[in-house]
Amino acid sequence: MSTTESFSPAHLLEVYKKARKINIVDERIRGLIRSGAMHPVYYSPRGQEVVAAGMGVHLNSEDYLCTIYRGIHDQVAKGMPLDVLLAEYFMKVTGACKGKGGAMHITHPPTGVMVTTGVVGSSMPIANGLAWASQLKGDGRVSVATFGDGASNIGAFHEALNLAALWKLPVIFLCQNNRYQECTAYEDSTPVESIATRAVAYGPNMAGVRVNGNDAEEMWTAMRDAVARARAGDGPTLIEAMTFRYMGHYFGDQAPYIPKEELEAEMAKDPMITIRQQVLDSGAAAESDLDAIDAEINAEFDAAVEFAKSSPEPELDEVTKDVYGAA
Amino acid sequence: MSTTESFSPAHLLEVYKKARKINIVDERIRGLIRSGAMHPVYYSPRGQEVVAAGMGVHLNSEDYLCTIYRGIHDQVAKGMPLDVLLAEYFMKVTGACKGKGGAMHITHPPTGVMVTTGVVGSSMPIANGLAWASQLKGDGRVSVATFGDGASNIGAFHEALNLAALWKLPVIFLCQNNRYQECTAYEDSTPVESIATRAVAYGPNMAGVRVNGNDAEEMWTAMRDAVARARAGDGPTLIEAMTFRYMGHYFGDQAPYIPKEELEAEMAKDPMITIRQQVLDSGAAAESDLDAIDAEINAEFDAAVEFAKSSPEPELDEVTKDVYGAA
Amino acid sequence: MSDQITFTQAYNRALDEAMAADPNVILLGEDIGEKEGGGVFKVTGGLGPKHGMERVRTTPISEQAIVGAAIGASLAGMKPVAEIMLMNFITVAMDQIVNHAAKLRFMSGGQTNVPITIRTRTGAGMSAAGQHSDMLEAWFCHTAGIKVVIPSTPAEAVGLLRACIDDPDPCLFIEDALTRADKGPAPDVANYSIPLGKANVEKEGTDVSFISYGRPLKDMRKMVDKLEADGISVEIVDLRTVSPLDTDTIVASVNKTGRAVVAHEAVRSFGVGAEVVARLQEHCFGNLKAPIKRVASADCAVPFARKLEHGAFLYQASDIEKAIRETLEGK
Amino acid sequence: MSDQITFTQAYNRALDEAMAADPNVILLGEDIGEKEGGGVFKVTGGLGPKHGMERVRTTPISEQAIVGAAIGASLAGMKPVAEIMLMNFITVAMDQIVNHAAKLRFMSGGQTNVPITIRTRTGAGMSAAGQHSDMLEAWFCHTAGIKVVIPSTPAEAVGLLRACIDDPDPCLFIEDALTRADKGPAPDVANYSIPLGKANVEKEGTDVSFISYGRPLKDMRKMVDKLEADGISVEIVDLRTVSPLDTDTIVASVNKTGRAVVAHEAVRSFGVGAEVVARLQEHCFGNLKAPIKRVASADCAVPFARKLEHGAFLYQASDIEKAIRETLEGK
Ligand SMILES: Cc1ncc(C[n+]2csc(CCOP(=O)(O)OP(=O)(O)O)c2C)c(N)n1
Ligand SMILES: Cc1ncc(C[n+]2csc(CCOP(=O)(O)OP(=O)(O)O)c2C)c(N)n1
Ligand SMILES: [Mg+2]
Ligand SMILES: [Mg+2]
Repeated sequence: MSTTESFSPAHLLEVYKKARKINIVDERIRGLIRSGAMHPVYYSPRGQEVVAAGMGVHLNSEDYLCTIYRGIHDQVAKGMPLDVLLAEYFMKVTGACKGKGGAMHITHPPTGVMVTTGVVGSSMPIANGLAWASQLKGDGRVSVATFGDGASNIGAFHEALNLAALWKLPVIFLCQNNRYQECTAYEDSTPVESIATRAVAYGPNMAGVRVNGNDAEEMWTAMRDAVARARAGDGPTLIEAMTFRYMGHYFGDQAPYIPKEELEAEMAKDPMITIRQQVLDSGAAAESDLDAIDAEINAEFDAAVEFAKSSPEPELDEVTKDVYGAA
Repeated sequence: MSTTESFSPAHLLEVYKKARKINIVDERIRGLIRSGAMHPVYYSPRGQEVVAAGMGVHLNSEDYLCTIYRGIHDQVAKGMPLDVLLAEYFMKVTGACKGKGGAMHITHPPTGVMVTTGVVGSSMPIANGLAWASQLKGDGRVSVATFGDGASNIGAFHEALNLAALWKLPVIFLCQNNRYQECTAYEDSTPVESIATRAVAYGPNMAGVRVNGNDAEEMWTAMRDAVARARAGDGPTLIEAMTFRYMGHYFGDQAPYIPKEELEAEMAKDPMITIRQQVLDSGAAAESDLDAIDAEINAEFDAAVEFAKSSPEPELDEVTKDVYGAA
Repeated sequence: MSDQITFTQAYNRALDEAMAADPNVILLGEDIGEKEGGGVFKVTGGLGPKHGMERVRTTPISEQAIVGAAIGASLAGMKPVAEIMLMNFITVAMDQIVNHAAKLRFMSGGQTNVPITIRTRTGAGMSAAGQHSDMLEAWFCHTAGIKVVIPSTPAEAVGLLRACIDDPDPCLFIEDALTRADKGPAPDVANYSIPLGKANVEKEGTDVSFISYGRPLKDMRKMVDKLEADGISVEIVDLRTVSPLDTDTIVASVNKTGRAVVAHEAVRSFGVGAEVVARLQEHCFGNLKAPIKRVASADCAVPFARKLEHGAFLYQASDIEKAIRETLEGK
Repeated sequence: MSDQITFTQAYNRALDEAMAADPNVILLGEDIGEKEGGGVFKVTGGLGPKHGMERVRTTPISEQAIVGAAIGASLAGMKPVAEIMLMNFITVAMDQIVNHAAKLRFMSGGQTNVPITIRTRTGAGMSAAGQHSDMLEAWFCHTAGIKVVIPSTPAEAVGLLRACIDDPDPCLFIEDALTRADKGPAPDVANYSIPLGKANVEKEGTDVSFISYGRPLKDMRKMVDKLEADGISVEIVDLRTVSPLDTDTIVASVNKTGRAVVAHEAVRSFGVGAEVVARLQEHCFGNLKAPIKRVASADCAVPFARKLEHGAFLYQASDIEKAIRETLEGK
């Protein structure tokens, strides 16, 4: 995709499709947890769908993704199939990680989901390494590290961005600023108004941009530019995508620490409602088309749940496997 | 000292006295090592005397210092007596640390030398804690963390500056940018032109300033402002003091990695020669006064060496002491 | 000891009493402030309003900065208690803990000391998988200068945490996440404290010494009567302070019983159990009637699937019983 | 094995041969590039010009970024060798090593693996004091998924480092700073490699098994003839790979000799020696004629003063001899 190509209704629909898939997958997973059908520790991406979708549409399966515990939106946006994803949530041996890694450590190399970390900040140094390999091989791949606003205060963020800028790596640091880090508000942990500002600390090689991540066109455009920049060998980009976390930190978190007014104001700007209307207004699709999209997603999800439920659990001796490989 | 007070010949002389003391101590320690009289791993501050002196004159013994392996200039500037300092270098039980910490870990609470670390970046998080204690007690003390240009690329730097800005701590981060980090040149590790720029990443609470650390007035003024800011509770300051490392990384390092032209150009700007001339020109002191200063310093050094040499070595059972205290 | 309290309440009580007793006791960590709800595990709730909001500080996600701030403040006379939310995240702060907190007293020749307490939490069994469940106490036991403390009852939690806070050296206090809501009798005295460095023979026995700390003790307490009924008299030794290890107490116990089973939740290889076994065979060699047995978890990352985590990774209570019975058969 | 090479030359040779054999082998670390002189210990000198400057990258002082970059590159098929200048600085990178490098194969259910080698250097005896001398291998031995390898001769250094680079899993390769200039015979074959996970019985003996790795083996080699002359036949077992530990070889040796002395430079408590002792007493209990002895350094930070470092902190060669003689007296 060329840098100059601009956002069209067709692009909007592409973003919508991914965002909607994330949205349905998340809603249904929470439904399964509520019903007691599965028991993962779950970090809902509700409210951040468009950020991940706007990222995903610019990447192909060869590109690399390093995401975090709150990562199912990124994984789905990257194209990961739902069957092995759900089977992992269901703790089955047919899961992407044989039930050994779990929801917080989803890995799926065929779609470029290389690492899902549960440690704040740790996706970034690893994404650098993937990008370094691409730079050496000249394979034109882009690596994306996603992380939250809170992760921008940990040492790994600084070391990773510094090295990426120094080596001009084809990597994108996508900060999903959802205003909270567990129970702590942004302003109670981060003394700078915008995380994108921090790009300045790494010199001209590091681009820094802040966008409304819940706006399809803004998010799509920022990623378009960052990907083009990376593929062209012009260096890394720090994208601060402003968004919000509707469901608290983990499943079950009532988020009493979020002021009622703030939550209501954010809820009123639900990106899924907005983008749906935008798609209809743009003429890219009609109600009936969107229903068809939902039907297709739900069908894949139904099949995935069926696959997961009917799959066997791992055998006990799995704890002795994959500790070391055969030398 | 009030923020408004401006640099006078008297101040220049104060800075000179400390710088000259550092200079003589360093020269003579290198002489002792060459002569085989002592065997510490030694990181000479030659070329950075004025930076430390310009810091020291603004601090009193209650203020806290956390410095690094290359720290003797900071320790002397902070007012540490030479006898216990040298006895430590001589591995004697009368040394500040009983010969157990050594040159890289000099500690002397009476003069506020709280920590000397051998780990790059680690002086900063600890200085925050000292400053936090002062903030809670309201004791008006200032904490200073000194470190090198290379340390600005490690995670601890980022975490420490972020917390200091968030909590508006009375701390000063004094980066002594001597252009090299062991054998690596600044531009080969740091993609940003000025480290002071990095203050921007921590918002308005963090002041950032770059000065010619080898210029007495510039260094004195930057520290004056940073100390005043800290004591007033207005927050931390990141000072990038530009200087140069004349003697390589450690004693014996021939520094082949430094281009000949660069080294010569820097040597031609020796801050000790410059400040001496400035003092004479300012009329603050005459040649004879400066000779008297030298004599006084040399006398203290002679006595310190005598004290150290005549002191006993630690007993072997010292390894069982100071591991834990008496609960 | 009358009314029952949970481990979480016990930690809160120790902090509350310590803060009341000494104005220099201050708390820092992620989400621990009142505005944030007193920590994700609610241990610090109410302490800010009661003792001063300034004394309970929520931090950014910066473990190096957290531990460094605790160290620095302690050098200035404060008694900081830092919370590292989960033990796997302590990996980010190892330099501050090992190179600095544990060594400053020694490296300064005793001029300074670092009276900090690092509270952290961990343990498998909650499907939290590979990066949220590790028991890493052995690393710190291998580090001179820091004390490692692990309670196994709410009362111990109160007394040992208080002792850590009052101690002049850095202490790593490890809380079990899985059993944090378990209840036990509360100490009926205020400012209850238990001396560090002393193991506790909580039940005398004649046939075999069961030496452990933390979670496995809870399993043993449940099975000890059954074993007695089968004629097996178990002496239960609760280490309480894992390091420095109370060699005298464990050696005296095993010299008496001639048999020992050592158990911990951490993975088996190169764990704390190995040191206990090594010291016992050094000091009790002639009195040993059977090999000392170790019960521990499997040498792998903590798996996600419940079946694997509970059925194959974690040590089993049945492993403990089996080990006890086998050692009596001289196996 | 004809001509003599130093340990430093051995490391350089293994890297050189590995880079020639596999274009995916790349190096990163502080000061390691040609412009910087090939590392402060000169191990990587000449490799950039010979194999491509792009393959030998000097990094900023950022251990987390260094290890993370190695991990990421390895996930994309490269074989990175990262240098952590001194082992105490590895404390900064523990999260990347322990939570990620060691666990990604397991957590991904075998979909990915992390074939990286982390070369680091340490050891007391150079007056480098408390933050530049620690032997921390026990931490990594307690971490499943990473291999810990320590050579004791230049030839081993060549063969073991090469094996680490070729291995499909993360390997921590620890170099002794003090003896880096010591010489020994060079392997006379190219691409010399020594299998990981196998201990080497380098000298057979009948009276006592001396089990060690790294520096203490050098002491034993000097005293073994003297002991033989005194009628003490020592079997020398060089672990080579400290973890995973080759239980079979050490158990076979001790079942034969009935006695063992385990030695390492790291501090004594909760060190590697404890695990060796624990496994031996589990498997050789009935055959042990005397308590297994441990020789190790003192439980404190490494002191600066030569007198303390060499005379009181470090294990003494004489401690090894004393332990050997005492165990024969059944002590
Ligand atoms: C190093 C580390 N410290 C603490 C934690 C515990 N923790 C998990 S998520 C989280 C908040 C992260 O907030 P943010 O980076 O904004 O991401 P978000 O959850 O909002 O997507 C914390 C503190 C962790 N996982 N890793
Ligand atoms: C965490 C860590 N990594 C590496 C080292 C090894 N090391 C010691 S000094 C040094 C260079 C530091 O350069 P700089 O920060 O500019 O300070 P300078 O020595 O120039 O004063 C390095 C890499 C260390 N001490 N700590
Ligand atoms: Mg967030
Ligand atoms: Mg420098």
